[in-house]
Amino acid sequence: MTELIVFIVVGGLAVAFATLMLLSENAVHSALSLIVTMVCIAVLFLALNAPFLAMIQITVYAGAIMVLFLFVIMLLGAERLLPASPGEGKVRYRWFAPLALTLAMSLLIAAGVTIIQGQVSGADALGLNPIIRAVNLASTTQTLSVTANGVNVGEALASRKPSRFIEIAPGNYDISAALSDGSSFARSAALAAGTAYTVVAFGDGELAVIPEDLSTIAAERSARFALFNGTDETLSLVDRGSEFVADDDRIVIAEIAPGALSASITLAEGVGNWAVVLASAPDTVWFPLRDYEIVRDRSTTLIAVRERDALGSRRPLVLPLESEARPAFGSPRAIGYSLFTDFLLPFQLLAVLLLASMVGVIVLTHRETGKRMPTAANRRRVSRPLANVIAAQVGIESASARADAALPEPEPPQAVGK
Amino acid sequence: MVQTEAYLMLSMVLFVLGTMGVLLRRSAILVFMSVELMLNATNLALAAFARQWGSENGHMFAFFIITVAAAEVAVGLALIVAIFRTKRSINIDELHQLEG
Amino acid sequence: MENYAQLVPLIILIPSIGAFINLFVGARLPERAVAIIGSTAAILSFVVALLLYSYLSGGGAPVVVNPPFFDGWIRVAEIDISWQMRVDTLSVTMMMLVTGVGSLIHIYSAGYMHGDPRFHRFFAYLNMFFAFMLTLVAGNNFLMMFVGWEGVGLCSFLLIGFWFDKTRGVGWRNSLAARKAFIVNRVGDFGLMTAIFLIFWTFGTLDFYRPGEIANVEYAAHHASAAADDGHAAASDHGESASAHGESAVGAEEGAHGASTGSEVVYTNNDHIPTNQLGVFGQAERFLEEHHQVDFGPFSLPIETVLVLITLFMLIGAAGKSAQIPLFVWLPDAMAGPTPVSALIHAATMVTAGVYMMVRSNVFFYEADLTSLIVTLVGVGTALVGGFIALGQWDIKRVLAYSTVSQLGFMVAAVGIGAYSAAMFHLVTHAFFKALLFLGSGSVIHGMEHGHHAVSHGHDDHHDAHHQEEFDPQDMRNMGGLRHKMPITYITYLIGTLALAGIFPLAGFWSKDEILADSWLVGLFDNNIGGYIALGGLLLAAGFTAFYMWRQVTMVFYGSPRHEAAEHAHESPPTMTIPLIALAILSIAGGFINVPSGVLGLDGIFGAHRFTDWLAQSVVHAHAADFQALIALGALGLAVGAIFLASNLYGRDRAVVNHRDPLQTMATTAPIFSFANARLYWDEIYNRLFERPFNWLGKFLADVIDWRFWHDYVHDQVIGKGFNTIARLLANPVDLGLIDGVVNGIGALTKWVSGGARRIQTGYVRTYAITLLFGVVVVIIVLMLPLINNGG
Amino acid sequence: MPFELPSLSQLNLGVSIPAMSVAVWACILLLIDLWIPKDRKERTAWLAAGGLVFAFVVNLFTFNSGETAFLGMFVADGFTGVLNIVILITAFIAILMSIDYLRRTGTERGEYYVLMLLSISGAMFMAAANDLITVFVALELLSIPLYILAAFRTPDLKSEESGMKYFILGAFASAFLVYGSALIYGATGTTNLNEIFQSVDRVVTQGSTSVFLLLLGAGLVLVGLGFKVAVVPFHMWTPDVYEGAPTPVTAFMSVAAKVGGFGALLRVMMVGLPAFMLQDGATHTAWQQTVWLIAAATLILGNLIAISQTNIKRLLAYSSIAHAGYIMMAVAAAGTQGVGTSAAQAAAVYLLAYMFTNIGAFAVAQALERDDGTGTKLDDFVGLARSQPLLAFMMAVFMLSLTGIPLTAGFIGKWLVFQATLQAELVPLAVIGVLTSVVSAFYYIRVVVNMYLRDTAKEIVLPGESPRLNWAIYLSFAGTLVVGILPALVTGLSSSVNFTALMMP
Repeated sequence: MTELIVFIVVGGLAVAFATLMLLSENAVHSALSLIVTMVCIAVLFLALNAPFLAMIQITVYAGAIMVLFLFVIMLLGAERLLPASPGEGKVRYRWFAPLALTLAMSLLIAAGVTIIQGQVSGADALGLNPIIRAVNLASTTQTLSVTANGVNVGEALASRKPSRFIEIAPGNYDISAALSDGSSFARSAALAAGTAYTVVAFGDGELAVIPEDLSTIAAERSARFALFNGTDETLSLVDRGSEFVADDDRIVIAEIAPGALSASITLAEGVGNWAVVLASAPDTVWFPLRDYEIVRDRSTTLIAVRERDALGSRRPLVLPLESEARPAFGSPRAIGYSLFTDFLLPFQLLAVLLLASMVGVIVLTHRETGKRMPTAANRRRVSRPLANVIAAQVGIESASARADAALPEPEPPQAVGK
Repeated sequence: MVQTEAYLMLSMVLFVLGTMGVLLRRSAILVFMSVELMLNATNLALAAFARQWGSENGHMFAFFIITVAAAEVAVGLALIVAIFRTKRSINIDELHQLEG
Repeated sequence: MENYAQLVPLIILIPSIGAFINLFVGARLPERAVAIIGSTAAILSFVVALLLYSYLSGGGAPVVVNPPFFDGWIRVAEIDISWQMRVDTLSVTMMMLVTGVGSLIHIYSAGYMHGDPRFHRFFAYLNMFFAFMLTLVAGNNFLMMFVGWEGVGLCSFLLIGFWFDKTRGVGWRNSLAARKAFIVNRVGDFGLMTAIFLIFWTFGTLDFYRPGEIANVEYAAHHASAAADDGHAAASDHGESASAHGESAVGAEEGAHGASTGSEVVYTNNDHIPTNQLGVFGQAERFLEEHHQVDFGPFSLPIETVLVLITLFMLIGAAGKSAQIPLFVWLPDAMAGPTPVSALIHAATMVTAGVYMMVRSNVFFYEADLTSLIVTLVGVGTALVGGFIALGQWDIKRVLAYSTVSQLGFMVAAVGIGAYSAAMFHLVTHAFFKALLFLGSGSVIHGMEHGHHAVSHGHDDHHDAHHQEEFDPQDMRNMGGLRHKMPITYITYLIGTLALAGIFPLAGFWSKDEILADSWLVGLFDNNIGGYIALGGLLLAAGFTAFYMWRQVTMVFYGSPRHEAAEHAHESPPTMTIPLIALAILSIAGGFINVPSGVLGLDGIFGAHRFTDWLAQSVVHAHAADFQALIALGALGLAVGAIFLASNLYGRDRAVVNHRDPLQTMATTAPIFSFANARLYWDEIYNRLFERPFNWLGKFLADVIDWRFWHDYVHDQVIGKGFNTIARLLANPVDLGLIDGVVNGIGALTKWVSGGARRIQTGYVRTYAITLLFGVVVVIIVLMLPLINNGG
Repeated sequence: MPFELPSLSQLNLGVSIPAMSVAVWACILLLIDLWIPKDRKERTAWLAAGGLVFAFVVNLFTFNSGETAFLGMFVADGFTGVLNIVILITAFIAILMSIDYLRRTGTERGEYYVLMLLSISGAMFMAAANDLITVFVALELLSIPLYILAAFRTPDLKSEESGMKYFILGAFASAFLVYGSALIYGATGTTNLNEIFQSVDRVVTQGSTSVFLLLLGAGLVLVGLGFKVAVVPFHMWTPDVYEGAPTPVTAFMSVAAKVGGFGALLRVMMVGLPAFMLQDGATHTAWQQTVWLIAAATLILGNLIAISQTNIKRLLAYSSIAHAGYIMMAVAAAGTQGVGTSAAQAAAVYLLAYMFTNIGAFAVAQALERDDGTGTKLDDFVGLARSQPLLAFMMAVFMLSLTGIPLTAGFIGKWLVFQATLQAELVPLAVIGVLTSVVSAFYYIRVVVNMYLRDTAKEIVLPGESPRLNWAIYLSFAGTLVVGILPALVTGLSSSVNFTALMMP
């Protein structure tokens, strides 16, 4: 309801000031009206969950660009289009304005009908493709290669180093992994749209496909955690307090069965003194996580496995797999991420384009001295003839014959190419 | 939530107002401002679509349009200044040496 | 039977080199060197043509030659068009004709163009013409033919306007004539191009015949059995060369039908080749057997209908190039070019390209009955109209030009009735005597100009200026009595005239007679109405021919000189007279190459139907007509009668009276004559018919008007405008006097529209912006229309 | 997706070097130019040309790799490769033309070449862009330097007017382009052409109402790109801008803008919207009819108005409109299922042929143009054959090539385009094409008539020694003839034209 009121009021203002811009005789008034329209649009951006756009709309558009306009208007003294010499500069077509209005109206009607017919608001949000990565917890000495339906997910992965996420189409996959010594793992998994997956190879030929929640973290200054249990015992995550003693144990994630993934929890940023313990022996530290830094807007999956070391013996390991949670929709951070990934090319082109326009401004306005000066014929439509200005300064009657005589007689416009 | 169509209609109205400005105003500066209005209207449509689809490409597009508009305005105003120096007028109807 | 066939690329290369040398360094060479380079190039190509002839006449098989460097000319996706040349009897006939007559004309030009400031360029253009004309006839596909077709059009354009710098507006008229020719030819080209597209669509190729394919299966089978009969004799006679031929030409050759060597498999038909590997003609025959349907996407047509369409569009092309109704208007104007050009391009070679194309496509035409009838009508109509107009012309070259139009009508009519070899035969003989006549007229004009020159020098400054203004060296009314001044020209011209008139036993008699006999037989045995129409119309046209030619001879050579220039005329130099003599000999003897059987025992000396048999190798439907004594005698009698009539009318200087024709002074014939003299008002009709259609009713027969009216109506429908719009729009350019003939009429109309459209370009940005917005609205509406229709 | 800076191997920059190097070299050249003295600006020109040669050579190596760069934003397929060749040759010849011209007219500045390089990098990116946003930004990168170059002869009012008109209309048209792109985005939810293709498929098979937005969007994109390539009714700027702009700029933009525009148009239509039918299973796309109409209107109007022109630059402007119509025929043909690739090949060959011929014709016009901009009337060609036989001969060949006479480049292009149109079952359009090319003979042949067949005692004196301009003419002349006589070279090249992401069923 609030949005509707905002929409009606602000939208109405935008249209009203746009019309004012269209009708105003004075260019400065037009520019100011346009600024109001732009600010209105910025407000609408906010209503549309586009804070970043609202921000640059105000700064770049309403600010920088419009200042440039105003500056040029004032520089040229072009607030009003002065009536040029009789006959010049007026389109003599009486049909012009009516035709323009008719065409504009037909455009509005045709496009309006189309938009209403189009009914885009019935459409669903697009499902993003699933993304997938792999990590090798099976062996500290061997490297791991993982494929999903033949698509290479990670190749020659060293121990504990997760691969990059890759994008993949949703669907059922046969995921297989192979260690460099030849032993192989396999399982099948259904990958759903919009989810991130981590393939973990651990134990003796075990392969887990763990879904990770990377959606935007609603709470501020918080991080998200989940625990995956890759051992054959039930595990819990406990907070052992600043002293790291068992006394003030506080269970954070309780009793995760072997092979299960806990529900995710949200924690405020700060430092955690945690330990993973066996549910059967909560006072014994199975794996310590001391001074663990909780970074906001991160989504972390703790993976608990028994890792085989170089000697072949198994020892406990909890590997935190940290990923950036998806930034809030339309936030500057989200835009920034896009700019440096998918839209790198247009971004670079934009830089080159701005350079081109700078060169252009220099070329067009910089005149080398000694070049041709404006001819007498071209000087005749100075908005306020210099002679008048001087005359006013020195106190001579500005419309006097002498002041006019100082200016050359305007020549009739040359008809060229008739 | 206000429907996307409503935003689109608003953007279309602004776009057409901009079009009319290009057609009806004789001052080159106002013609440029009208073009800016058209681009703004486009941005509004893009933001509405972006919310509809939950995809940020629309925001990206709008960002690029705003920046490109800045570049365009710089060149356009430079052209106006150059012509004003030669011709002492920014009335685009006075530019018709080339015809036929 | 050496394997000379591989030499065929040279026949294009040599004149190209000649053209390049003359074009780029000719300006710095003396005239004599330029003439020698140009003529040598021409003669060398003639030699190549002779070698090709010797190859074929020695029993060589038709060959498809891939010239080096040009392999796979256009090759995109499914399109594969090679730059291939075809050596077969039809193409070699044309090559010999073009290079032979062309060489003589080159030699002649050396004398005729003597002293012209652009002498070198003239020879460069002539050689360029050679190269394109030979491309046209030597190509093995329609696209190469089209390349040559366009190229000769271009050369023709350049040569018609060659004297653009003549004073007193003549030069400008020459350029206009050139432009008219170019643009009318483009209209024809449109037809040809459409035909080519259709062919490509239907058959997926443009090749005439593929390597290994036999053009005329019956002929091949016949010769194979004949060769088997005296096989060993032939093999021992030509033992060495035959084996050489067998080794070097395998693969590039069509199935050999002569003595075979070694293990080579001899095919006597094409049954072993899959349909899509055949050339267009082979495929067409297969398709006809299968009653194939050609798929055009939304609809499909039976192959017979498609062939009719293809041939109709070909006819448009041929009508443009070979000056048939209604596109013949450019040819008489084209006589503005130098006379050797008129002889070579506009009489002997280029204008026959249309006939060549139709004969080459005889398989198509043979199967398209409807088109054949239309072709016959067009040909007969053109023969009659051309002949009729020629009756009333004063300009010596204009008479010949309309005569050419008329004779081309004969050839086209022959194609229409299916007498393909007769058409080629007439094409060959006509080239001889029409080139002769044009060159003769050039010699006369040359003589008159020199005579005039002598006169003005003799009388110096008395009435010099007066002469400069009035004198026209091409006007027959200024001539007379030249037979004593220019004896060689006179005798050769007389021979040419008699040959053209069809007097026994000169060349024209035989070729014309074969067409007439064929049309009679077609009418009689095939119950084809076209045959009777052709017979009647062509007989009348033959009468016209004899009449106007004798009128011309009488006015030019007999009687007494009617102008000082004619008194002082003298014979032309030997470079000009020698080609005349050579062509005169050809005009006498040319007919004997195809003597029918059983005529005065001549076939015993020359062999019966030699030319037809020779062509049969490449022209599937070539056939020889038996001699029809009745028709031959009738035609001969008609010709002799017309000559007598003409000599009675024009003899003893009766043409002189006040520069008026005796026919003009007689009340009964005056309207007819003025009708002919005004060239049937053909050019004017395009303009004025719409202005005051009823003024014409009183003057001319109603059916003629009616016919023309419909003709023009249809014509303008083709252009895509409604009758009324055209009438209104044409009125304006006509008043401005901008146009001459329908071509320029369309030009002015287009200009008028164009000028109107130009006014939209006001120079005001905002009007441009509004146009853009208009476009936006139109685009949106057009895009939305189907949806609106769907949604109801 | 979590944020990770893409690795270099993911970006796969190698295949984008031809276009990228031109843009980067332009930026470097801008700095180098500061140290080049004012009267030695020819060095800047040669440096710029050197950059082009480098890009050309690299392009030959990366040609038709079929790979993508910038995470799918940039496609280096055969289509990109062939268009890059056309664009780079254009720019090279245009630079040759410019050196003498700028010196003659006293507008010699290093920025000129920088702007030209920037503009062609825009054209190259446009042909390779695989995303509507990139198309838009690259289009602006192509256009903005062109606006400036058109006004480069400042303070000459004609040149400034030409730049101003181009700018106003160009900005107006690109507003329509972005609105159209926005609507396509709105209908499909993405700006990536491949994803648009998939989404369109969904829209069409489900019979969704989004088809309305998609149609409107496609129409407006057509308007914006149609303006760039100057098709009727978005052509009005062309003659004025061509006449007013400095001649080498005119020559350059008459080709570069068209190549970029048609490159983007073909890619958007062929990669994004090839399966955009109104009914599932139809064989003709929804946009075909509109393109058809635009092509027909362009052919008719362009050729008709050209007849009444008296200025060679305006005549060539209208002729370039007409030629845009022929290429538009190929675009229309691409709207029929299964014809897409051969239509794109025809368009590429046509662009190549048109490039040599048109730029050559402009170069000859420039050779005759005097320093004050006069000397471009058709009457100024009278008697050229006598005074300048070689120049006149080459001009005649250019004119014949523009008419489409065999053995010249123009014929090959026309032939392929007509062929594709027929293949696409657009017979009326092909007929209009053939008829209008007959009409075009009127005005092209008038130039030849003026040069060869009209007499004048006047001796034509060229306004200055211009060896580099001559080289430009020779180069285009050679190109015209080579393409015309040995089309196998070009058709072989064009047979590698394909769209990597082409998903036509």
